[in-house]
Amino acid sequence: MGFVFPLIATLTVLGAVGAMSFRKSIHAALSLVVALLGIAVTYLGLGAEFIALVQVLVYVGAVAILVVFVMQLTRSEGGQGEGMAVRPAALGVGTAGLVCGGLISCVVLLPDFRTPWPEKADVGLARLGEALTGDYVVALEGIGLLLTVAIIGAVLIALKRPNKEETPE
Amino acid sequence: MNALDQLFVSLKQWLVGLFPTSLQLGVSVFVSAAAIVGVYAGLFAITTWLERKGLARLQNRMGPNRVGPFGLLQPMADGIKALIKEDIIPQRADRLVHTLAPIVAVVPAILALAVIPVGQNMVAVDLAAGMVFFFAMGGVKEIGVFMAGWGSRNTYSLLGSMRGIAQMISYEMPLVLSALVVVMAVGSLSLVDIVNAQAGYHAGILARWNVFTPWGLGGFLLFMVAATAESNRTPFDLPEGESEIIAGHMLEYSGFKYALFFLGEYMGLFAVSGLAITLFLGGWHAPFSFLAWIPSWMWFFGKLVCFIALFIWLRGTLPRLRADQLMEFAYKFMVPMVLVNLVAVALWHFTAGWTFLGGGLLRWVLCAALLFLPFLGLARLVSKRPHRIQRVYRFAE
Amino acid sequence: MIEKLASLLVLVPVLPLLAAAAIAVTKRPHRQRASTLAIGAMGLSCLIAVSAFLAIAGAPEERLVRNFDWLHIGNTTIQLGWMLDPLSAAMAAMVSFVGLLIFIFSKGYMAHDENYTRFFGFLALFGAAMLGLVIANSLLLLFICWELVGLASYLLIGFWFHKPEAAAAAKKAFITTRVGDMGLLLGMVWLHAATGTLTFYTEGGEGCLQAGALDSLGAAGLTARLIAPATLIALLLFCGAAGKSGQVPLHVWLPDAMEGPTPVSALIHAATMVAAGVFLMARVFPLLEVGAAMHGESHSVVTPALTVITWVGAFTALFAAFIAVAQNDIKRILAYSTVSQLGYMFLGLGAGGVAVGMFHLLTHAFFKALLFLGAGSVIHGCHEEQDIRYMGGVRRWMPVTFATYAVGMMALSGVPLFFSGFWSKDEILHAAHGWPVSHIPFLMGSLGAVLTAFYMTRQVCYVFFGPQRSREGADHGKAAHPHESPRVMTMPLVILATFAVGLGIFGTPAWPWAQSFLEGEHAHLAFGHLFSGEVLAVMGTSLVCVAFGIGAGWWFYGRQPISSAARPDALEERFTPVFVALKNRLYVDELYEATVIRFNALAARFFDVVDRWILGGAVAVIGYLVVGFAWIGRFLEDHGVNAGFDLGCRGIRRGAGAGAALQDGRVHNYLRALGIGFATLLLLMTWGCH
Amino acid sequence: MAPLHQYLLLSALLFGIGLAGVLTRRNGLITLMGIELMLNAANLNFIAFWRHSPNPEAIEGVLLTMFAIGVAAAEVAVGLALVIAIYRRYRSVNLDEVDQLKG
Repeated sequence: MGFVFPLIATLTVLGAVGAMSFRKSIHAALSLVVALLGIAVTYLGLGAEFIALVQVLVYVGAVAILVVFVMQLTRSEGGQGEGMAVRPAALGVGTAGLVCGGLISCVVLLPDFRTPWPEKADVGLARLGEALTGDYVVALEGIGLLLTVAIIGAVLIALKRPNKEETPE
Repeated sequence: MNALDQLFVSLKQWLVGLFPTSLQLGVSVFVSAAAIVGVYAGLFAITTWLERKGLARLQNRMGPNRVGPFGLLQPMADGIKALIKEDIIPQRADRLVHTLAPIVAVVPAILALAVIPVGQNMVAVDLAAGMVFFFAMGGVKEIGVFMAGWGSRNTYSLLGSMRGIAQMISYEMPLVLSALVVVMAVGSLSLVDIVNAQAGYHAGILARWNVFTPWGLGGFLLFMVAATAESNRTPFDLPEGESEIIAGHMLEYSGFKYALFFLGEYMGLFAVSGLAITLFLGGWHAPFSFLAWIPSWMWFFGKLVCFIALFIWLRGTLPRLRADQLMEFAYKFMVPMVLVNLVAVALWHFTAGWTFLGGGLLRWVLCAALLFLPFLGLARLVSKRPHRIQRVYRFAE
Repeated sequence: MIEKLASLLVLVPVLPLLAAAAIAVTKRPHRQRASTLAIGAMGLSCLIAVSAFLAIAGAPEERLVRNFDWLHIGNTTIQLGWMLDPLSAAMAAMVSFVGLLIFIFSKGYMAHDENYTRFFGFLALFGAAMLGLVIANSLLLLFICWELVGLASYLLIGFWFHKPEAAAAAKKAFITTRVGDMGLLLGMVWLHAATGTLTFYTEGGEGCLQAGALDSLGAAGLTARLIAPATLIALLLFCGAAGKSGQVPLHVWLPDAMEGPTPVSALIHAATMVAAGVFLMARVFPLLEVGAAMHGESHSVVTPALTVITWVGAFTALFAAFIAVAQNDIKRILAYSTVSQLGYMFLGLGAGGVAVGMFHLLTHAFFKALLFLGAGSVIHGCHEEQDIRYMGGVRRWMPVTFATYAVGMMALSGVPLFFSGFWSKDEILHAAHGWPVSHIPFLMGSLGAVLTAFYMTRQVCYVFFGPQRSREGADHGKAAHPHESPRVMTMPLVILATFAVGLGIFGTPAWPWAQSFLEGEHAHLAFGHLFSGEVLAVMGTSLVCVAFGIGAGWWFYGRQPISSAARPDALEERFTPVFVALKNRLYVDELYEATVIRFNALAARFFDVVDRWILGGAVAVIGYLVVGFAWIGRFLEDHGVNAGFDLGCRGIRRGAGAGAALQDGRVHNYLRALGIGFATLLLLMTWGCH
Repeated sequence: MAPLHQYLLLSALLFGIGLAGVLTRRNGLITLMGIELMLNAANLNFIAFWRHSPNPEAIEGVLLTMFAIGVAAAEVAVGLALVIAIYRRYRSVNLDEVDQLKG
C-alpha cells in the first residue's frame, strides 16, 4: 500500500501542472478535476473520509462544472493564442518558485515534522455533527449566511441587465 | 432461511478464504466489484429488453421478438452490434476528451452502486458517509456529460450537454435535500444504518418503511421526480431529446462508446432507484412481517425491477418538458417543497413523544397537512399560465 | 414758608430755560410770542426770587440746601444742588429784576430787527444760565452755568454776525474768558481731588467749603510748607473770575464786546455776567480765608490769596479809569468804567470781605445798567450814532434820558449822600484804608475815584451839552436832531434811576443793613457809628476826590462847549502824547498781538513743522517700511514659497507618476507583489526565529 | 501513510503550481482555478496536520477544512459571476485588458 501515496501525489501534481499550463482552458479545467480527485484520494489516505467525499461533491461536482460552464459562456475555452508572454511568465514562475522554495525549506528544515503518525480515533460522523451543531454552530450559521449571500451576489453580478449598455466605450 | 439470505455473503467468504491472507483484501474487493458489475450488467441487459418490449406494448406494437424467444436475446444482439460498429471520432473533435467522455460517464455510476446495500450485510462498501459518496459520484457524472458534449465539437452535442448539465445541476439539489430528509430522521449518513432503521414492523404487520410517514411519502415522490430528472429519463429526457437534437451529447458517438453511454445511463438509473429503495422503501426489508422469509436481496431486486417498470412506463406515457418549464419546475416547485419537507420531518421528530390515544394519527395528519398545503400553493404557482410577454415583430430595417 | 421757597428756588433758572427752549422752536413770524415768553418767564422767576429774598431777609443766618444725585459713575456719585442763603438770594433777586427791566427795554430797542426771536431766545438762555450760576450749591453746577453764560455772551455779542467786527469781538470775548476758565477748571479739579466733593454745603457737613474739607486743604497738600493748597486753589479760581470779570490781564475783551446790541451790553457787560467773577470769589470766600491770621479791628483777614486779589483789583481800577478818560465811543467809555468798577469790587472783596465787595456789585449793577440803557436810548435817538463827538446838546431833545443818565452819572462817580454809588465806594475805600498790608491800594482807589468822576463829566458834557454836532450830510437824510425814545424804553430807565438812588440807604455806615445781611447778621441802627472819626475821614477824602474830578471835568469841557466834532479834545491839546496813548488803550492789544499771538503763531508754525516733518516723516517711514516688508513678503512669496511649492508639487506629481505606474490595474502585478511579500515574510519567520 | 513532511511537500508544491498559474496565465478562469488549487493545498495541510496532531479527539482540522471548502465554493461562485460580468463588459476574459482600476 506504500506506493499509493506517491502515485496519487504525482497524479495530483501532474493534474495541477496541467491545469495551469494547458493552452486550451477546457483541458486545464479537466486536469484541475484530476488534481482535485487526487487531493480527495489523499484525504482518504489521511483518514478524513467525509472530507474527501465533500471535496469530491463540492469541487468536482459543483466548482469544476461551473468553471467549465462559464468557459462555455465566455467562449474562452478555445484559448485562442493567448500564449504566455515570456517576461511576465518568467517573473510569475520565479515568484511562485521563491514562495514554494520558502515553504519547502520550512518543511524540510524544521525537524519536528518527522515524528511517526499517532494513533487516531476514527472520527465518527456523529461527533462531527455534534461539534458542528454544538460548539461551532455560529460558524455553521455563518457559512450558511455566507453561501446565501454569495449565491444572491453571484446571480446579481452575472445578471444580464437589459438596459445596461454592454459594449465597452 | 438465513442460509439462502446469506447465500452470496457466504459464497464470497468462501472465495476470499481460498486466497492467502495478504491478498484477501484485494480479492474481496475484486469479488465485490465483480459481483456488482456482473449483476448490474445483467440487469442492464434485461432492462434494455424490458424497456423496448414495454414501450412497444405501451405503444401498442410488438417490440423485439425476432432475436431469441420473445426477443430476449435482443440485448445480446445490440451488444454485438455495438462492438462491431465502426467507432467514428469527428475530425475536429478533441480526441482525448472525446474518448474519455464515456468512461467518465460510466465509472461514477457503477461506483455509486457500490454503496447501496443490496441485501442483509450485502453491501460492497459500507461507508459511514455512504450517502455523500453516492451524490459525489452523481456530481462526477455531470463532467462526463460535458466532456462528451464538448469533446465532439458539434453544436448540437454542445447544446445537448449544456442542457443536460443545467438539468442535472438544477435537480441535484432537490435530490440531495429530499434524501437529506431520511438522514435527519435516521440520524446517520450510512445507507446500512438507514435500512436497519426501517427494520421492524408496525403492529407486527406493516413494515416501518419511511414511505409510510408523511415526510417519507413526500420525500419519496420528490426524490423520484428528481431522480428521473437526474438520470435524464423521459419527462426530463431533454438532453437526448431524440426528436430535436438526436441523442444530445452522445451525438457523435457510435459503436462501443455509444453503448457505454447507454450502460452509464442505465447504471445511473439503477443507482438512483436503489437509493430510493434504500431510503424510503426499507431497502431489502419485506413489506409485511409474514413475508419476511423471502431472502433480503430478492426483495431489493424485486423492488428494483418494479422501479424499472415504472420508469419504462413513465417513458412511454409522459410528454417531454420544455427547457424553461424544466428549470422553472426545479426551482419554483421542487426546491421549496423539499425545504418544506425538511420542516415536516423536524416537526415529526419533535412530536415523537405524542403517545396518547390519537397522538400517532394526529401527528401524521399534522405533518401531512404541513406538506400538503404548500404543495397546493406551489402547484398553482407553477401551473399558472405564465404571462406571455407581448411579442414584438420588427421588420428588418 | 422759607422751606417751600427754597424748593421753589429751582424754578428761577428753569423757567427762563424752558422759555429759551420754546423760543428756539417758535418760527420767525410769531416774534411777539418770543418776547412775551421771555419776559413772562423772567417775570415769574423774578417774583419767586424776590419773595425768597424777602423770606431770607428775615433770617439772614439761614442756609437751606437742596442736593440731588446727578450721576453714578462706578462707586462715586456726583451731587448737584442749589441753596438759598443771603448771598444767592440777593444776587438772584438783582439779576432777575435787572434782567426783567432790560428784557422790557430791548423789546422796544430791537423792535424792528428781523432776528428778534433769536435775540430773545439767547437772552432767555443767558438769564437761565446766570440765575442757575447764582443759586448753585455745587462748583460743578456753577461751572456748567458759567460756561453757558460764556456761550450766551458769545452768541449775543456776535448777534449781528454779518458785521465782521462783531464776529471778531465775540470770538475774542469767548477765547479770553476761556483762558480764564482754564484756571477755574484746574482749581475745580484740584479741589475735587483734595476734598473729594464739589458740593459747597451739605446737611452732613462734608461740603468742600465746610470746616472738615477746609482744614484738610489748609494743612495737607504737597506744598503745605510754602503755600497752602487752599490758597493755590483760590488763586486758580481767581484766574477764572479775572477772565470773566475782565481784570487787567484778561480785560481786553470787554470793551470790544460793545459790538453787541446795547441791552446785551447793559445786561451782560454791566450788571450780571461780569459780576459773576466777583460772585464766585464771594461764594468761595471761606476757601480764601483758610489759614488767615485774624488781626485788625475790622475783622478783615489777610491771606496771600486775598492780598493778590486786592492788588489786582486796585491796579485794574486805576488802569481802566485812565483809559476811559481818552475814549470817544460812548459805550467804550462805559465799558472801561465797568472794568474799573469791577476792579473796585475785587479791591473791596480782598480788603473788606464779602459784604463790601458784594454791596458795591449790587449798587453798580443798577446804575451801570441805567447808564448803558441811557446810552442805548441816546444811540437809538441819534439814529445809531455811537461816537460822542458827533452828538451834542442831546438834553434838549431827550429830557427823560438826560435826567436818568445824569442820576446814573452821579451815582457812578460817587456824588455823596443821595447816591448809592457813594456809599458802596466809600465802604471799599474805608476797607482799603483799613487794610493792614499797605496803603497804596487806598491811594490808587482815591485817584481812580477822581478819574471816574472826570471821564463821566467829560462824557456828559460831550453828549448832552454844547451844540448838536451831527455828521456832515447825514447819509440817511432823516430829521437831523434826535428824538426821545418810546415809553417802553424810558420806563425802565426811570425805575433803574430810582433804585440807583434808593439802594444807597440800605448800605450807609449808620445802618449797614445790606452788609450785615450779606454777612449773615441782623443789622441794627447806629447813627453814632456814622460820625466816628475814621469813617468821617474816609468820607471826607472821597468827597474831595469827587468834587475835584467833576470840577476838572467841567473846567475842561463844560466851560466852552465843544463846537465841532473835528476839534481835538480839550485834554488832548494839553497832554497830547498821554492822551493819544490812552486813546489807543495803552497799546495793550498791540502788546498781546506782539507777544501772545505771535508766540501762538510761532508755536503753531513750529508744531506744524514738527507734525509735518517729524511725525509725518515717521508715519511715512513706517508706511514705507510696511510697504517694503510687503514687497519683501511678496518677493519671498512668489519666489520662495510659491516657487518652492510648485517645485514640490511637480516633484510629487512626477513621483506619483512612478507610484501610479505601480498600480496599473493588472491583477498579475498585484498578485506577484503579494507573492513576493509572502515569500519574504515566510523566510523571515522561519529564519528569523532561530 | 507516508510521513507527514511528504504531505506538506505535496501541498507546498501544489500551492507553488497554483501561484505560478495565477501569476502567469492571463485568462481569468485559469486564475480562478489557480486560486482553487492554492486553497486545496491549504486544506491538504490542515488535514495533514490534523491527522498528525497527537490529540486523538481533536476534529478542528476537519471542521476547518469543511468551512474552508464552503468558503472556497462561495468564492468560486462570485468569482465566476465576476468573470461573466467582465466578459460581458470587455468581451474578453483576458485580465490584462481589465485594467481600468489604475492610478
